[in-house]
Amino acid sequence: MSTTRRIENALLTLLTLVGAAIWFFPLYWAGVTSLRTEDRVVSADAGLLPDQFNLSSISDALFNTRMLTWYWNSVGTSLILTVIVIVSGMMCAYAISQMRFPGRRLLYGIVLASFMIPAQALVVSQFILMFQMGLINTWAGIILPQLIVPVVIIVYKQFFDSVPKEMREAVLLDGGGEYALLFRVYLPLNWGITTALAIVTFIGAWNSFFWPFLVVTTEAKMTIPVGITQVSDAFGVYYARLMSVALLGAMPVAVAYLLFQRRVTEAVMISSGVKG
Amino acid sequence: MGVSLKNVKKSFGAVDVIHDVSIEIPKGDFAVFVGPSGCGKSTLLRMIAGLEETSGGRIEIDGKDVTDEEPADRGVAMVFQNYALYPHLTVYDNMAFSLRLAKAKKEEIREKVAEAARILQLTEHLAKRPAKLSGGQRQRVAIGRAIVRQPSVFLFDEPLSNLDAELRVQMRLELARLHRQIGATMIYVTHDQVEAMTLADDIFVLKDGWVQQAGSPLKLYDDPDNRFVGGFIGSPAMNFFAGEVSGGGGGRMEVRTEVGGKVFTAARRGEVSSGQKVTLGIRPEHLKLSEEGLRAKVDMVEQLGGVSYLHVKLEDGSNVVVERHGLREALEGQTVGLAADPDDILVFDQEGRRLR
Amino acid sequence: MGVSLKNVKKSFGAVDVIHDVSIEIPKGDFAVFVGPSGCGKSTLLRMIAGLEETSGGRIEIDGKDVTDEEPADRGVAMVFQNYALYPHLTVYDNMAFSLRLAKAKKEEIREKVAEAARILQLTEHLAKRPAKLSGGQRQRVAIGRAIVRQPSVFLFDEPLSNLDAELRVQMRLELARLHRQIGATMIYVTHDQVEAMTLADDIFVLKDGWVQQAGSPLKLYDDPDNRFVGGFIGSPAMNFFAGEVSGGGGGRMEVRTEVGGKVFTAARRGEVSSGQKVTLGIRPEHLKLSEEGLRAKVDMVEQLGGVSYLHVKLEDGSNVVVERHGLREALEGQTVGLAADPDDILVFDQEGRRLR
Amino acid sequence: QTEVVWWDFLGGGDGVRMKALIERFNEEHDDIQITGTTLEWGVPFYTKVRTSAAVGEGPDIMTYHLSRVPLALEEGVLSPITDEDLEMAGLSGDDFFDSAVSAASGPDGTLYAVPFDIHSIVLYYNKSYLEGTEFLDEDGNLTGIDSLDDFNRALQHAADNGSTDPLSFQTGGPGGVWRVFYTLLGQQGGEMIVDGEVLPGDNAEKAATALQVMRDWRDAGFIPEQAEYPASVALFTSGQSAFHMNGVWEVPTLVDMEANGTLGFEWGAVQVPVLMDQEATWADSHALAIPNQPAAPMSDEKREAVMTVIGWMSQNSISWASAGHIPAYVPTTESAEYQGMEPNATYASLAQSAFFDPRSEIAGVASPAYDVALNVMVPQIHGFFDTDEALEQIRDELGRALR
Amino acid sequence: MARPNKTLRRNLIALSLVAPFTLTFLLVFAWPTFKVIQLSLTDAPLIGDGTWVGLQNYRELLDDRIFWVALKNNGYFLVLTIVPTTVLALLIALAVNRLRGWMQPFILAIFFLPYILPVSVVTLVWQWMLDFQFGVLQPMIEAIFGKRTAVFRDPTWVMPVIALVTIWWTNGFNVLLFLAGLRNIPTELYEAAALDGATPRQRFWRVTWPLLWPVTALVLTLQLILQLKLFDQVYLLSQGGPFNTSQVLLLLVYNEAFQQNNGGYASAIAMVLFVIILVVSVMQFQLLRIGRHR
Ligand SMILES: Nc1ncnc2c1ncn2[C@@H]1O[C@H](COP(=O)(O)OP(=O)(O)OP(=O)(O)O)[C@@H](O)[C@H]1O
Ligand SMILES: Nc1ncnc2c1ncn2[C@@H]1O[C@H](COP(=O)(O)OP(=O)(O)OP(=O)(O)O)[C@@H](O)[C@H]1O
Ligand SMILES: [Mg+2]
Ligand SMILES: [Mg+2]
Repeated sequence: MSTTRRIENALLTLLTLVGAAIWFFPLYWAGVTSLRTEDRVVSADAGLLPDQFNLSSISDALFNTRMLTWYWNSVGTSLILTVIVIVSGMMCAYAISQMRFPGRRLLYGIVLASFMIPAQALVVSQFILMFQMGLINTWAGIILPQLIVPVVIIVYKQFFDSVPKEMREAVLLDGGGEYALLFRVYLPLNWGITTALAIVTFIGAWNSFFWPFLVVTTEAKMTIPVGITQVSDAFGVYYARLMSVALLGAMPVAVAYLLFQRRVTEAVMISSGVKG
Repeated sequence: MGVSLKNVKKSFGAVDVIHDVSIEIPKGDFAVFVGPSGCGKSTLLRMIAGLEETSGGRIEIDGKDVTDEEPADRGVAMVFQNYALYPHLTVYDNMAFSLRLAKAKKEEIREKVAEAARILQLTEHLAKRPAKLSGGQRQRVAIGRAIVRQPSVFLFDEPLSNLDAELRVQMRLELARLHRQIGATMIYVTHDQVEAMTLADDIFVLKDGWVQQAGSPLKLYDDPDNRFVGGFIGSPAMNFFAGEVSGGGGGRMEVRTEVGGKVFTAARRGEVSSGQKVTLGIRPEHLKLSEEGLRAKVDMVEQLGGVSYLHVKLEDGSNVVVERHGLREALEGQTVGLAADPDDILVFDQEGRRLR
Repeated sequence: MGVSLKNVKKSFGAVDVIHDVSIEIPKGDFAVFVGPSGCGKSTLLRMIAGLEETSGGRIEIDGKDVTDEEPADRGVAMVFQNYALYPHLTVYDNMAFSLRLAKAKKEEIREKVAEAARILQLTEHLAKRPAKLSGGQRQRVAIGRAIVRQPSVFLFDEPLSNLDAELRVQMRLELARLHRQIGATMIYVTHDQVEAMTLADDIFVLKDGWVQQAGSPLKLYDDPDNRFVGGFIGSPAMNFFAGEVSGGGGGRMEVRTEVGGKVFTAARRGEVSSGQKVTLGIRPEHLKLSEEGLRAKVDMVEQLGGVSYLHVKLEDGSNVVVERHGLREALEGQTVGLAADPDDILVFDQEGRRLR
Repeated sequence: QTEVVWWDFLGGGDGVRMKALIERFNEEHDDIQITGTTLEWGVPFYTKVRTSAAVGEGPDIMTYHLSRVPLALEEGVLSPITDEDLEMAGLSGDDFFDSAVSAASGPDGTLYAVPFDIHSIVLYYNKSYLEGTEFLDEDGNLTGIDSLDDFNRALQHAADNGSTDPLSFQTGGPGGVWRVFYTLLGQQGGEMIVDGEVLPGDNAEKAATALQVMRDWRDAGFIPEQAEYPASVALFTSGQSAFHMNGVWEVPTLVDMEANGTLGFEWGAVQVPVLMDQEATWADSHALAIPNQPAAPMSDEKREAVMTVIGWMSQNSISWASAGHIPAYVPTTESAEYQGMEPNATYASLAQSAFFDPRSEIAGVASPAYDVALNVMVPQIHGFFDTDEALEQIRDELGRALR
Repeated sequence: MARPNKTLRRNLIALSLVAPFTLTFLLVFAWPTFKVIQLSLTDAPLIGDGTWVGLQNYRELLDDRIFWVALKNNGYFLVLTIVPTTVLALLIALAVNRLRGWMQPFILAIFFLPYILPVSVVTLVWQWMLDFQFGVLQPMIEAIFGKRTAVFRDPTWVMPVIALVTIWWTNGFNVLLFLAGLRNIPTELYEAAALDGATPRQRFWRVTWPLLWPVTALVLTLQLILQLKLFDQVYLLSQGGPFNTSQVLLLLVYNEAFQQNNGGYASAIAMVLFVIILVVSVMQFQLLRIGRHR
């Protein structure tokens, strides 16, 4: 390699690093802020470097708000939602992919169509529906309208389609039925995609704001994303506390992401159909 | 008893894929279906397995009509081209799968799997996942999965075509040995005619959904019923020369080739009239180089060491292959003459039927 | 001049993949690198192409040192195993790609592509995208892309291994014809030794990053330098018998086999001492059945019609393959004797070196 | 034990006081427990209340601005409070300032909320900027601001002394702007709505004047640009502003900071001086109300508990006074303890000059008037609209909303 | 051959498999879709009954200045986000793709991290960074534009800044798609191009770019639909202000339904959004299908 190429390479890498630093700055700054005292935060001579390690804002955010309750709500609703979405999507995709029954094409058409229906445009009637079912301000009310995740079915179908048909025939010859096929072969065969879809669904559920924001009316039922905006102290100077709240709200998924980084990125790629 | 198909038919929509096939395969026989791609071999096999419904006719296995039975109830086991192993299960669990579904006892499962593993020399791999196995080992696991069910009929759909050449030869031998060992009826689909020749007790040559000829490998090789079978069986393929009957008598007939106008003398049993258009079939190993023979130019020589194939070109540019052994001279570009013994020349009529 | 490698070395990190390879390939030669998987064939080829940097040594093409040149400046073209066609371009544009980059004139591009397409019979497919082509056609496009650049060296990395058997045979012939037609230097990597035998002017047998032997195909077949080359070249593979020199003289030596204790007489040129451990190599076609020969039991006979392979087992269970022609008797289960002409027996010492 | 669900919008210093009150209540009562939720002040709070009450998921009791009662009546979100209810709470209508009671009642006299306090804005000042000037008397109290000119001089002086934003208030949000605007309007004797008409007659000019004053302040750099609420407070507490015009509810913040020693200056708070013609200060009341939830009617038992809470809160509103507010419960204001409370005493007189929002369904917190403050006045102050243009829009939009 | 029992059994099993999804779909998607259409033809409040007013709501929409402003703002936001985010994501993906070793996952994590944050965290952080008085970015704005700006209160700044925040938040997803696309390009193609004499620049424009085009199309259209559904960021950052310069359709739906209690009118606006997104989605579907069938 020639020296100019080497220098060019080094420059490009440097540029990338600078870009990444800029990209990371907001989170860095939130971190720095949350570790300062409130008066330090607004004082004119506070610099860009972390200069304090003050956990009071964080403990304040954690214990003087209902943060822990919101965590519980977020974890609960997201987990339940993920399990239902994955299991029902998998079953439906399996039937569409592997079985021949009347209405199969219509059903797949509906799935594809629902991919295009913006749930956000339905919030008014969904809210009324939840009211009529008495589910406002309940976990069920949070979960139910978010259960339609057609991409799960579409991706599962693609993967089931690509399982060689011999696999199915081998099981049929071995004496297995459809449920045995699905749960003993197709599911374990597609663990990778199952965890991928579960991760993506979970992140989506954890981060969803609009619907929970509408359907939850009390602090006790709020999820993290709703809670940290709805219950902010409008009166008073609490920047450090706000940033602590923000960081705490981001923490679980962010930590999970950093731990399972490769899985998460793969999951996103797979579920968007770019990588099979 | 074995397997018997009676007037079996299959159509996909408007397309007839299998036209009226009747076949008897005796118990314990190693039957091979060969034929060009798309001729319906797999379809026929899958109908026997119950994976495709029949459009007509009856299928009997060991004397029992199974035409409407579920695959699992027919007493057949199948080995697929791509193995279709359960990748998430160990070798042991792959083999035990069907027994577990049938709710067999733990003890029984263990015994049967151990026995199959012993036969197939898989004992030390039982705890591995298929992904950790070589191609040949995977193929053996697929066979093992069939063996544990103790089926009366084994079905193989091109089981070796995913293996590389060397392994294919080796597995071919193992399959032959296995058949000798367990003695079950086996039906084997392939389009590799070396496999067909070496494995079969009986070969069924299919074309476009019809059985062209059935019989032992050497019978098909030496005595094909028609031009298609003659050309299909044997590698390199039989050479064909178009010609016209120019005379004969005394169990002989003379045929003048269209290209080159040389007269070949062939053994004859049936009647042929002079002037009739026929095709001569001569295998590469039966073509001899002789001064007086049909003139042809050596285009290329493929030297494989022991055997050499001469690709020679006739006047009209058509290609003829001649097999030679121990050839060491450079013949490329030379003009040679082609000849053959009368008994080595097969004659086919214009429809491709063999004239005997 | 062609291509010459001088003490070329390559290591990936701490692993030496190519150890000191020096090779001369004359201009216009068809050179083939063969060897088992992982022996460094591709690496060597890619170093010639400039796709891998060398860790040591010099590479010259047509007398010019290209060791540090960019790939595009070496006058080489490469055909990849998976074709590496640009999927978004038509066949025409694929072939025109390099010319366009070189800012050739429209007219010139059209002519060159048309010529290449004619040679490769691709003319009617020029407007198609690669996805619409069959495997063989894609391979031809890949070759066409190389041809238009009129390189002085063509490099092929297992170009046929993605094709099915039939197509492979056909493409093999086409490649040989192409070489004759354009006469450029070609370097061809394969691990299929039939390809190597039939295509090569010179074969280079590699193992573990070393060149084992170089020479014409028949030279390697008839006169291997060592046991590895003897066993690697030829199919079915050479049979080996371990033994001990028991006597000799007058250009002969006698070797007593370990198994069966039978004495074989081999032609000898060099000196050997009595009692020395050696290995005899005899090709399947040179083994003859004779009453007095080494006793062995016919385990299985593979009947291919013209040729038959007898798999026979020696006392210790080891397998020996014998080739027979026109065999029609059933020999399975019989005990036979194996013998061979002295001139057909190769002798290797304990390190596998050929004793001549 | 009865659980009473309580919603409020009280953050900051007074939020702390309210939480303490609730805690004390819970300690003193074994049979009733309050579960409190604090939601975001303004539109989010009232939106949440409306929708959740409609679906029967609202609180049992909530804080409510009296200025918004007319709008609430139109929406039907408040449950009437009967005399029996008051009795349960141990209260009667006479215990409260009349003005507050009438603000909490419908046109027919039905009570819809129990007034809890009266609060207004005051002028906070930072003594360090005024030391040695005519604006501070010997005791260190603010003096000598009797006109807009005086005030502007004081602002200029502070600016010269390094105050970056001499007068801070929430210039980027509806609340702060509305309060200052309405105060300035009131000091000219102007009225927002007369006989169902928006700013009729010379009221329009007065409104224009009020708007122009704020615009001039902005142009002179006296008031911060687009300050959010917390920022407006922080500007003052961090010593960058000499003056701060905000509700009394920030008194505790300053008191606490001073006590902790984190406030770097001495401060004071006075009634907003007369800058125009007469005394007037925007004022509003917090009240306690019960949402009307047809989908989930309240049991008698629960209602009794709720009224108990209301009664207790009123009777203990002296603690609330420490949050800076003037309790609406007369007995509290008459107590000696309250009389001696600082700095409440310094602006106690404003009870007389309190200028409440017009009684109209387009006025009050999170009403169209507030929308206009945000969408018209804020841009006008910052120069995006001319004052005339802004006035036109105000009359236009509010007029439409009124119809 | 007819085997009624077998067929029936199979259909029942299939039914049991598709039932959970189908029933949920009918309940929370199909029925609300029907309801929202119906509602849009009434003057109902959010909760409670209304009377049938036919197309009255839609007629009012045509006269509603704010509706048109919102529609225009939705369009403006698309312009501000879609192409910039696509270009930026591609650049970042290219930069990340050429890193080796531990650097690659590390740098990728930094660019991807914002995507997994809840929107409210994102808005809190940016609100703080852009706070007029104390925001860490204000000195920079001052240095460049001469004065500090309350970006969420400024009609010219508000949409671009929301777009910026949105890009920061969602760009990681696009980076990932491009990265996957880049990794799907076989290295042999680059080697072939190198042998063909392509310079790095030519390699990008003649190999990478055309082969990445399907991914680019996917990113563009996914973004198009996603950004049409804009609500969260606007609601949390500017509430549609100042004076409606960041008002968008979904926010209008929310305001009308939940703040103004006009269920019917809100439904009419929702229907407009519904139709727009549907049309775009169908276009996308066709586009991607064509792309795939090439
Ligand atoms: N499910 C199906 N629907 C429609 N046509 C089919 C179906 N399965 C097979 N066919 C057609 O039936 C014919 C026979 O197919 P079959 O798979 O039996 O051929 P084959 O002899 O096994 O070929 P190959 O050697 O390529 O495996 C082919 O023309 C094929 O296209
Ligand atoms: N980029 C690389 N980094 C590290 N090791 C490599 C790399 N490329 C090849 N190798 C190693 O170098 C050795 C030779 O590889 P090479 O690809 O040349 O083998 P080959 O003879 O072409 O084999 P095959 O027949 O399987 O293609 C192998 O052991 C391989 O693992
Ligand atoms: Mg087949
Ligand atoms: Mg290789």
